[in-house]
Amino acid sequence: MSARTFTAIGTRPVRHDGLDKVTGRANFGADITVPGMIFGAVLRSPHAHARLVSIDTTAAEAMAGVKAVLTRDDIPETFAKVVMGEAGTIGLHDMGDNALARTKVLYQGHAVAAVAATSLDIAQRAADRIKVVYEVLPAACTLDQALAPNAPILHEGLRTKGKATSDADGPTNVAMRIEMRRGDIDQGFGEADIIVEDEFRTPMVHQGYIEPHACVARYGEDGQVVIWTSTQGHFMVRDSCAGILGLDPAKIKVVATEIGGGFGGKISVYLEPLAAALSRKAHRPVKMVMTRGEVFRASGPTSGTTIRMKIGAKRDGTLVAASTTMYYEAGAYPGSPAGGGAMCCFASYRIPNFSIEAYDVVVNRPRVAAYRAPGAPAAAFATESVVDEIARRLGMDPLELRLKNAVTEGDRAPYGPTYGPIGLREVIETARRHPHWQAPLGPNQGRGVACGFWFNAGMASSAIVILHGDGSAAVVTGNPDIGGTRAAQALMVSEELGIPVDRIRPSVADTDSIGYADVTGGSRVCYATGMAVIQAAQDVRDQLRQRAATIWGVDLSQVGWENGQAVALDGAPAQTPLTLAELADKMASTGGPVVGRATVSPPMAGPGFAVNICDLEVDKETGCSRVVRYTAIQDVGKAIHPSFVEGQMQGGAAQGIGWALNEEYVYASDGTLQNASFLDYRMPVASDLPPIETVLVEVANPLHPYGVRGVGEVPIVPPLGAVANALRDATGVRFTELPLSPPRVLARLSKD
Amino acid sequence: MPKIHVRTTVNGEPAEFLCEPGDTLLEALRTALNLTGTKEGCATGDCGACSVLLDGRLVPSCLVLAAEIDDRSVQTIEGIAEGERLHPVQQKFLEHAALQCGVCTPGFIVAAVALLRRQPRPSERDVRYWLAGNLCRCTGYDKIVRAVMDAADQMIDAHDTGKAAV
Amino acid sequence: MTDDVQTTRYASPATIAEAVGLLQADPGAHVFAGGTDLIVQARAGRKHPTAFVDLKRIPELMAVTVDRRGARIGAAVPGAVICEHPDLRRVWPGLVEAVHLIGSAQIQGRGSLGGNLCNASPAADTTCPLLVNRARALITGPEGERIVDIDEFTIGPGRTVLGQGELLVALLIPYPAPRTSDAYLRLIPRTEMDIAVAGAAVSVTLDAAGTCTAARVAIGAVAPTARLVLEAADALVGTRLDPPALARAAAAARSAAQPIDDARGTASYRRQVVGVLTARAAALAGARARTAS
Amino acid sequence: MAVVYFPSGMTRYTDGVDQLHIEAPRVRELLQEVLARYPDLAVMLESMTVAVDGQVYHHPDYVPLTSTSEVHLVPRIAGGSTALRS
Repeated sequence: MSARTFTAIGTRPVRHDGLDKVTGRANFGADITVPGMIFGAVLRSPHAHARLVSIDTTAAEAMAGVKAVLTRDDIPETFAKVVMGEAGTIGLHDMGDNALARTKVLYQGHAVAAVAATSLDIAQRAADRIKVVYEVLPAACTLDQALAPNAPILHEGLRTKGKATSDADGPTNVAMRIEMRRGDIDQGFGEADIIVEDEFRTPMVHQGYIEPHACVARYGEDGQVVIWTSTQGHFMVRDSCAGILGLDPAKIKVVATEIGGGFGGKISVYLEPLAAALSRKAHRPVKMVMTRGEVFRASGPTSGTTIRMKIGAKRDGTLVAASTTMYYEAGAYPGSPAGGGAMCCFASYRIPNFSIEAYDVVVNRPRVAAYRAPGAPAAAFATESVVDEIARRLGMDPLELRLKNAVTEGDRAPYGPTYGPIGLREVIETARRHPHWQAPLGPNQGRGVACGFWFNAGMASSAIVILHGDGSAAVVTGNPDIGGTRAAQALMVSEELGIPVDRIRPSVADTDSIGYADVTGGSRVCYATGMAVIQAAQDVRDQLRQRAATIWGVDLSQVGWENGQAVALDGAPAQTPLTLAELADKMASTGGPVVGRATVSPPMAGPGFAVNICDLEVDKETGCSRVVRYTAIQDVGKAIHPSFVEGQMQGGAAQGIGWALNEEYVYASDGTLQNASFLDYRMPVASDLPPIETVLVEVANPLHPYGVRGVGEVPIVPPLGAVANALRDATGVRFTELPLSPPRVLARLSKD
Repeated sequence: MPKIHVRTTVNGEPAEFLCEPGDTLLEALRTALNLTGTKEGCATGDCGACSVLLDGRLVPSCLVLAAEIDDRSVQTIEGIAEGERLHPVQQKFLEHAALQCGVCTPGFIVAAVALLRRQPRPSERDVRYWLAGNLCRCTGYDKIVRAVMDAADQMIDAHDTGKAAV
Repeated sequence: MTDDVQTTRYASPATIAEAVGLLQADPGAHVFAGGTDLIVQARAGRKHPTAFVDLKRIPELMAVTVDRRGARIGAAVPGAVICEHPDLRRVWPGLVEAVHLIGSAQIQGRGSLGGNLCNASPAADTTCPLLVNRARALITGPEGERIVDIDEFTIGPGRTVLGQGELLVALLIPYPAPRTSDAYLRLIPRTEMDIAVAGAAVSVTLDAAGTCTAARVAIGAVAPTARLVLEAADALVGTRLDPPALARAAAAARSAAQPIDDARGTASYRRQVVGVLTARAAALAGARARTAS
Repeated sequence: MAVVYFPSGMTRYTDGVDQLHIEAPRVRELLQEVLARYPDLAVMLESMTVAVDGQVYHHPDYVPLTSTSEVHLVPRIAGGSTALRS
């Protein structure tokens, strides 16, 4: 990758969709209204685990204004499959059962029935009149309960995939066991001068997007369905709804509205199948919007975890052996990110001997969904805490020890393949030189560091670049844009064709208007969709070269392209170059409109690494801690729009800090969620955080024409460890359970 | 129960609508008046996405009854810009990339405009504590605070040099 | 939200008499000013008001006056107005601090001192400062007006002394003696937007030499209602608010607390922290009293 | 002959073999050969994907192999859901 100089890439234009967002004109899921629209509400289970004995909807159906009532009888059981982001092809049976319970309710908030009525108020009151007879069952709400001998079993037919030969067969709550080994850990730990081992626990937390799930579905008389929805992947919504409802996908069109945050939580369907089914019964379009309480109880969370971590090192800081046993809550159905955690936990370090066991465990809590680098934050919290403890006990600079063991190009990743060019060493060296690392600390303050890794997905994307006669262009893709990828795509088209960025209109098209696109997730949109956009722009360029060849009457091979103009290559008769504008103006006469198109399905992008430095001030009399300084340093390959790369790093750091300090699902013993509101689910507010300094390191990723790596998910991986290590530095006490809430911190400090 | 007939002023223009006694101002704005720029994030006054100015005072419109605004005046995000001219806070949010998904942006802009009207020279701490009632999950608040501080500076400069201050 | 049998009404009486008449005629009616508690509870189905009685058009409930005798704060006055009132800020900084802590800038644009008091949450931020400042509640109803000390106003979680048809008109706070000031501190995990896990208000009066001649201490969120702690006050009187005195006041506050475990904090944590807050609030009130005119 | 590495969790189904040289033009044929030799691997393969020469593929079936290709079997990232290879 020669150090290429760019013209548009790396600049910071105002994002094209910004004006609508700062004036309130942007349309999110709940902003859509359609003629004849009525409103849907969901009846949800009050019990964490119960058999659905009977559902009597007569009282609800009798209410004035009620147009349709939906129960399990209205939705066929399905065993269809759909491609679902990084999870690859997954079965829809569980997602369908989660959308509307069939035989059992598996968590408080599990959908049992739905009503559509002429007003939301009537729909809600009608839902309350549905009489459901539950046979309440004992619940397994925590990992310990689910793993205990003769624990209540959520799925009778479930057997552990990848079961160790020694494990018993028969009903279990362990859906999957993943094992990864290398070398000989007994020999490795034998050589170690120091071994640190601890058990780490992280709570179930939520992505916390400010926009609740919302959609409108219109089931037409001719079986044609249109769904407007806030989602990270409207092609996935189309296929999932078709599979769950037993409809022909060719009859479904999905329009992606602006999305008010997702972070992985909007990569599955909750309301869309219900709205479509209600619309079919009511013969009216149906709008459904979750309340904030429903968002917490019935969507999105990521796994709470219990991770035992043991690492051995030589006196000089060389890591020689590591072993870990990891348990991830899957929620009501198999599918926790135990695999992601297993693959990430040692991804930053060269460890010759390791053993990893990871378990995917179902519990009577909401079905887990992806949350930004799924599985990695909890795993890194354990690894980075133990590595930090080793450095402390060896009296070594924590960055020094990490640099000594940091993986580099040619090392074999714990999950198998060797690393290509990666930037972990550059990132750690940048951290050591950063003024924050040398800055003095105040009283009751501590400093912590941690590394973070994520794979960054590839997957399938499509792009179209339309050239207008006036020389302006439009770029169209199928990936909903949360963090500014439309602006990045415009920059790429500008870089390739020399059109000013503000004369390029980026947009996200519906499932009828653009080629297939995998979900927006896995930090893939700038990488993979960007690759398609670049190729589509190059397609326009090559078509314009052909148009110049036509005008000059020469062969295409004799026409080149330099800084926005078709040029006659040497060997061809000399010609004054034809600018893009001139060629665009002559489009009609040289062959008609020019539309560039490209589709890609690249392998995984180059991995991204980061190091975070956190200064924490602790009030030792109350246990309250405040982040007083925070620096995030990350290898981003090539920053297309630096402001939005910084935004990903700052947003991920804030989510990680919240996860470390105050966020948790608080359950009562009967399996009911106690803090399903933004008042008591304590996400960081503006006054909780300092400015978050960002440093963008650019180690080019050879797999992308501009060197781009995915940047969206790495930022949330280091903060849990960085904050915990800072608290250790400030108090002298190693805390191994998150969140590091004031009651937990004070209880431990006053014990010593 | 007959609906309530409300006559009010929204963004400087007379407006009237019918509402139920229990309807909130947020619901009236988004349905009766079709002004969907004000967003609902929680409906319990904890996220700030529904912030509006009621007789010039910053309030959560999800905790105001629609019936209350009879002959009072409401300013929403749709009324912050003046025709083609964006308010400096709106302009700085764009320049600083102080928004990503944008669902919290209307609430932040209305809250920031309210702050700068009562405190033209806020410190960073003032800005962060005033905006603590507006939740954002995408940005980590950094660029939002910078955008508001920059808007304050620009408005002071404009005021000092006699240009039309907003 | 509303039960379809009783349909809700909205009323905004212009006079106290009209309001009292409405309440007497309809036992299911609920008065509100900011509505930041009532509207949330009604939408969640925890309350089923048959009528929302908006008090904000009644002048007496929206007025704030401060004179030699003290302050009269209308029950419906929004927190933001209280926080901007120069005299209230100067004379009762602790009370203004508590009002300023309730929720966000948005919430303070709506939520009222009277509403916070009548919602009677064990963790209410305004009850403690009102207690230490000897505030009294001016109540009116079918039988006319009566005045009640604040420590008799709240009976238990969500319950006050107000009878059927009665409403809170204003808070009456006596003008403090010279060299008197107050402070309110609370423990919340974040820096804003939380319900108090524990709270403590202290008012102290100093003599010219800086010795504490009078004190009142109240603790919140650690018992069914906020409560005065006489032993804590006694620990301060006669001292220069030195560390040992503050420690004794803290210990007294801890032993007077009867905290519970809940989603927001453990009982042992609340007990330990309410002592820390008492000591710190006393020190802050003392510092303010030394400079109070 | 491409070489395929089996992660430790799979060697129990491959009689302890942790790597295998196989002549195959593409990943599809390589996996067919692997399954022919070790049918019990079918269940495990469902939730795995394939890396060839350091590149982890989401849809590996038609990735070409050379005589020096290194093939690793890798767990899918977002959780071990019960995905059936389509």
